[in-house]
Amino acid sequence: MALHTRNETFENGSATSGIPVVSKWLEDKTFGLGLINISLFVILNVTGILLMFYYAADTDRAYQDIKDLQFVITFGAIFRNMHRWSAYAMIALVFLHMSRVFYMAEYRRPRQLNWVIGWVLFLCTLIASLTGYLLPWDQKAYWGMTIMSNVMASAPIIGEKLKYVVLGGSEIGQNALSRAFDLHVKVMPLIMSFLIALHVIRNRTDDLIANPQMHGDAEVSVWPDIICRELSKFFIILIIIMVAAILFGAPLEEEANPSVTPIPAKAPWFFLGLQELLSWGAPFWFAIVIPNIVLLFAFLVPYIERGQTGGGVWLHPSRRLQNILFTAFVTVAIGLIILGAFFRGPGWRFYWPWESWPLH
Amino acid sequence: MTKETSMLLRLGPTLTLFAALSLFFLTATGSSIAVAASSEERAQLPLFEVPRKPESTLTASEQRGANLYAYYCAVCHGKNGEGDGFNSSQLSTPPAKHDDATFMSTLSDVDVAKAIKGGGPALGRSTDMPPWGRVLTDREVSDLVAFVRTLSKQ
Amino acid sequence: MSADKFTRRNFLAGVGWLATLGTFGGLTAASARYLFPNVLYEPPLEFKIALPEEYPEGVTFVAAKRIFVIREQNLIKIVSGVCTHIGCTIRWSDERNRFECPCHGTMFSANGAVTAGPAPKPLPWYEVSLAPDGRLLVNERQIVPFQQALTV
Amino acid sequence: MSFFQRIFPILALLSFLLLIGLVWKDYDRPYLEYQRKFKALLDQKSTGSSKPVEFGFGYRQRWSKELGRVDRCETCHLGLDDPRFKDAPQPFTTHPVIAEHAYEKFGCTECHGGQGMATTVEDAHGPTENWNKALYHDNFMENSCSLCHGEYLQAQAPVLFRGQTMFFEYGCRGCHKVDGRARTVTGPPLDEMSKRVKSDWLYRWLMGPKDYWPQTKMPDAKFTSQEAADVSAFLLQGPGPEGQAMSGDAGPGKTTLLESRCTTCHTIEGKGGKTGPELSKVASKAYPERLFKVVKDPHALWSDSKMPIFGFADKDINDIVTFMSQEYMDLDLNENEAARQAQLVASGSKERGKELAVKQGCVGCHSKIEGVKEIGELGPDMSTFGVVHISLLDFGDIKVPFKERTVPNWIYNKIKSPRLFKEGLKMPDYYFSAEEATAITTYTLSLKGKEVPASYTLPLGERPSDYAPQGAFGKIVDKYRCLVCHKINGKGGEVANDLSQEGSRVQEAWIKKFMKAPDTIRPMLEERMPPFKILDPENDAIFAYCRTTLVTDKVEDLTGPVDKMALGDPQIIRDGEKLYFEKYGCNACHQINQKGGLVGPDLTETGKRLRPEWVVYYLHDPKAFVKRSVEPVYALTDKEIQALTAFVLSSRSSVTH
Repeated sequence: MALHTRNETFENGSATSGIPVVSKWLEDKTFGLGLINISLFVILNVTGILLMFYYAADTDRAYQDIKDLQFVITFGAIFRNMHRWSAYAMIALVFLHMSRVFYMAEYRRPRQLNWVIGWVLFLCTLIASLTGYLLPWDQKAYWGMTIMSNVMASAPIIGEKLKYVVLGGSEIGQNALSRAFDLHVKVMPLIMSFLIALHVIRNRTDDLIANPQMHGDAEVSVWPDIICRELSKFFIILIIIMVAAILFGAPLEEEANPSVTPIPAKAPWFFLGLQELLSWGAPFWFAIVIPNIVLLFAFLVPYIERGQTGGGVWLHPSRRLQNILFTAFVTVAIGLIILGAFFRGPGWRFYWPWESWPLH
Repeated sequence: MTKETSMLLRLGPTLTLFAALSLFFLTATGSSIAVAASSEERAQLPLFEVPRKPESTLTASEQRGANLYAYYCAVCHGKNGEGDGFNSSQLSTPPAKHDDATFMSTLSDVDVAKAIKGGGPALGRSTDMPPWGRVLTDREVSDLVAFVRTLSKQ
Repeated sequence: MSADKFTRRNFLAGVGWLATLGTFGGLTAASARYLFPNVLYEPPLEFKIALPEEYPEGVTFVAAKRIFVIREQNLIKIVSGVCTHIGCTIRWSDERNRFECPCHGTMFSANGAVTAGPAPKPLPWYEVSLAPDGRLLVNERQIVPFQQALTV
Repeated sequence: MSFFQRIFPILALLSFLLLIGLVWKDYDRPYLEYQRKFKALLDQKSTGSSKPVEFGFGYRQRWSKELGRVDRCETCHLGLDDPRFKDAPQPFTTHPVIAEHAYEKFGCTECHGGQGMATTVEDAHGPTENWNKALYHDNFMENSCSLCHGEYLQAQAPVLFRGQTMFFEYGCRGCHKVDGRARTVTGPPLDEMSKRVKSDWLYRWLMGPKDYWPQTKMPDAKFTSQEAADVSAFLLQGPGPEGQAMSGDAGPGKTTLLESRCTTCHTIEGKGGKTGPELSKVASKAYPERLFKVVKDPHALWSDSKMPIFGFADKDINDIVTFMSQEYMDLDLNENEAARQAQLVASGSKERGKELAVKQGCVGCHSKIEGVKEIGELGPDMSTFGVVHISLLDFGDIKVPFKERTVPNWIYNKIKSPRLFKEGLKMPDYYFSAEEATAITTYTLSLKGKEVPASYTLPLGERPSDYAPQGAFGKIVDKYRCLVCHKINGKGGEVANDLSQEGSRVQEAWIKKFMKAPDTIRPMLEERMPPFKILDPENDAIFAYCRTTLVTDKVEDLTGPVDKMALGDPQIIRDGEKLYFEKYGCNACHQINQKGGLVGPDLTETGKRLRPEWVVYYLHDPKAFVKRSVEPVYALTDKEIQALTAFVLSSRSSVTH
């Protein structure tokens, strides 16, 4: 059995002759991010199912259950750590995967639909992470979710209704926890499994290789080459996640307590950029209009861009404008998160990370 | 130059940036945890006091005994068991000196408890020592015995 | 390619596959161990009741724990107060000198054996000992023959 | 052979090794080491016992569904209920009061704090980042007692009780709200200050109240000298003293003053009580006109004053005040310095003084400050301060190691040194000692604002009584402030004896004579009861109230049987004498005619003082009335009681009247 695929060993560089690239090291590298993300999804599902055995989405019990996992259940803390770090890694790596696709201009026809599916998958990852964030029912969860629900409520016309339906009430309580749990363990995994399958199938049908010069390279057999390669990638990510799980405990603060507000209350880190943006001006513009324009633009990139050159090549010089624009977007997105995470204190005022915050 | 070194060289700036960033965040998080100020800083600031356990060589039982002793016994036997309580001068038989190690060694714990519970007559001594057996519980008596023993130990 | 290179390659591959098997096997085993809880949110099976002196001669029912404390002079025995049929709480009858189940009429003799009714098994007798603080320590995990008693 | 085929075995092997590391990390939990140590200790302690030692490794937990509490402390604290581990090192030490506490029901952390769910030393005991409630320091441990037992635990939790008492005595409640406790204004009203005190004294007082009167409860607001002058100027606006100058006779004044036993409450020249202010320097403080008013009717000036109305004639008061004005001057006071201080006050700014008085919260303790609104609680609400979150407490610029950054430590330091954490804080300094600060901290921590289910409560100790006598007797008690020293039905002071059963105890003639000319009954005590000018109708009312209300049926029921006892029979008296001196050695503690011990009351002339029924009742059970009486309990037979009563009642004074 043979499968038409790219040859990874590219040692003599002959295949790249004639293509100007920025870095020889980067040329044609995909870093296997797609498969790594699938690996993470698998790890998340397995550990998630295990965690469910001890978790009850009940405001009286949830926190206690997490403490049990942390302190008395054999491998409980390890599985929870793995789940948490895999989730965080997945957000980052899906984003990297998407960046890689953009920098290699692989979203173009006929792969434009897969680009959109990929973006939806990224949003799904965020939603799954956000709903999972609430489940431990600690202060971090409660107040992170409070911020997020207030961001939602700032949308015009539908904002309050949206918050009401997402929380299943006017404040975060049992309904919000039940909803987050259902979304996290049933709805999101189902949708994501479906979309990932679609994403992979489209990947095969939409002509795997964007660089026309790559076609016709050596054939690689599934056994043992591809199996080894994919398993290796899986092991790499498993090793990273296990090391993280051994070395770093997943955060768990005090039990959710509506009467003690952490100052300042911060959104989950992956939404901190949005919270930071929100602090700049009217919520309507900064939390709704700007992010949605960016999102819309991202979805429509394959339909807007008219260029034909540079497909399948990193940072092709003919795409300088696109790359600069995209890099600016990435920098701003990450910069906002860093700003929100490390430079914001009480009243969302600016503080250097080494400054101590006044209390009141 | 081999391929690997050239690759490393090209990666150099990225690595440096990464290292600088990690250093930055490490120091940043480190500074948020307050540690003991240096001695010069401390001299200028008013002192934050950490509550200390009152220093007592007595065990809990002996301490309870000490309180009882001060209340019931010290009027005759004296605060430190020297037999010089304010009432001792009025007594025909001088009260026992609990700080006298030689004397106390002639009495077993059972004897001391007997004397407390039954008074002087229980050991064939003066009625000046009244019986406390109906006033004190058994635990209080054993606390007292424990404390009385400490008086002749110094 | 020489023969011994082949062997080394095979050997490496073998190690790889063995380690893969080990990893997945180990993770499965860890997951299986994980499913056994280390603490229970249930009333403990080993618990203390009152001091022996507080139980009079004869049969005393400890409602909170659904057990009977039986005292014969200085001997103390503990028997379950749960009918082995469908788990009703049984009663002791002094006049008839037997345990009676109100649900389906099972009768247990004073030594716990079924004398009438649908119950399939005799009443279990539990191990009892003295805790360091002097109270009775009942261990429901340990079933003992009815002759065995604690001497106090 | 491709790159991945080459590294795949390495990666797989690495994963496998990591898995082993992961299993090892999970297995290697710190509690196991403690359990191993405990097992070794248990084996050692059980050598010689026939029973095999059973010890199961694993977690131990106490779960209270009702309280929502899970405590795993016993996973390591294994010797908790085993008396054999009394002297074992922690974590195995026997709990000192485990027998009294059904901890199976409520676990450990309800009282001790800490994180019950945790199974590592750091997480369980704290302080940690993510658990507010660190284990309570031993010093503050008693705060939890009130959760189930109430806060009036004088005997059981003395530190908590002391803190509770101090909290209200020192007027903390004036500024800090505590749910369920009425606000009390503890200081004197500050009206007509200009008619009362001299300006240089007020200045010195504000600069350091404790310098003038070390026992005062007034805290130090730490005014600068300008601020003290401003506040004095503000308080002293208004006309000076009115009325004519004193023209009494110092000689008789001195006699009256000494006879009136003022030192029972006031310190004079280093001797005396601490209930009222020190008197030897009073003339440098107050104007004579004011002193006259105070002695005549202190209640008219301050309704909460503890000073009784003695009922002196105006002439006597004139004499006393004249004497005080001449003798009770502050001899250390430098006149030039006093003049300078008075000048400073005269030039002080009233406006700034008012601002300071408002900011400083003088109204927390003082009423009737001219022009300042009495707005009640100025400080934070204390109702749930015992469970306050650490993030709400400002440590200011004080560098405190993380391990010491706990709520109790903050409260302790705040009380001990109120302006420690920041410049410009308002709370004044009470100069509390470490013990006092510990007591108040303990009380503050006990204010958790939560209640445990009723089945967990077991109120101990006595609630303060709300006894308040009415009618004629009520007026007398109020006039003479009897309850400052005496206790009746649980209300009142500890200085003198409890009067709740006085009517059953003493005879009519004696009580009436005593009220006119009180003398002491206990040989060791100085005469303390002041000789009030009791009027005859008052005396009748006192006795009537005693005989009708301050009685106990237990004594009254004995009247019949005691009447039948032949208490005058010389043979019985002789039997009693023998019992008194020989069998029971009562003379070891009691005196008759100057012979005998000094511990108990003098029994000379008991027959004229006590009612026979009372003596019988008391000999039956000395603890029935005074629980902590130092009287030993003998198992006296009825016959012995009869004889002893007869003898004691027969004792006559050898001094001929």
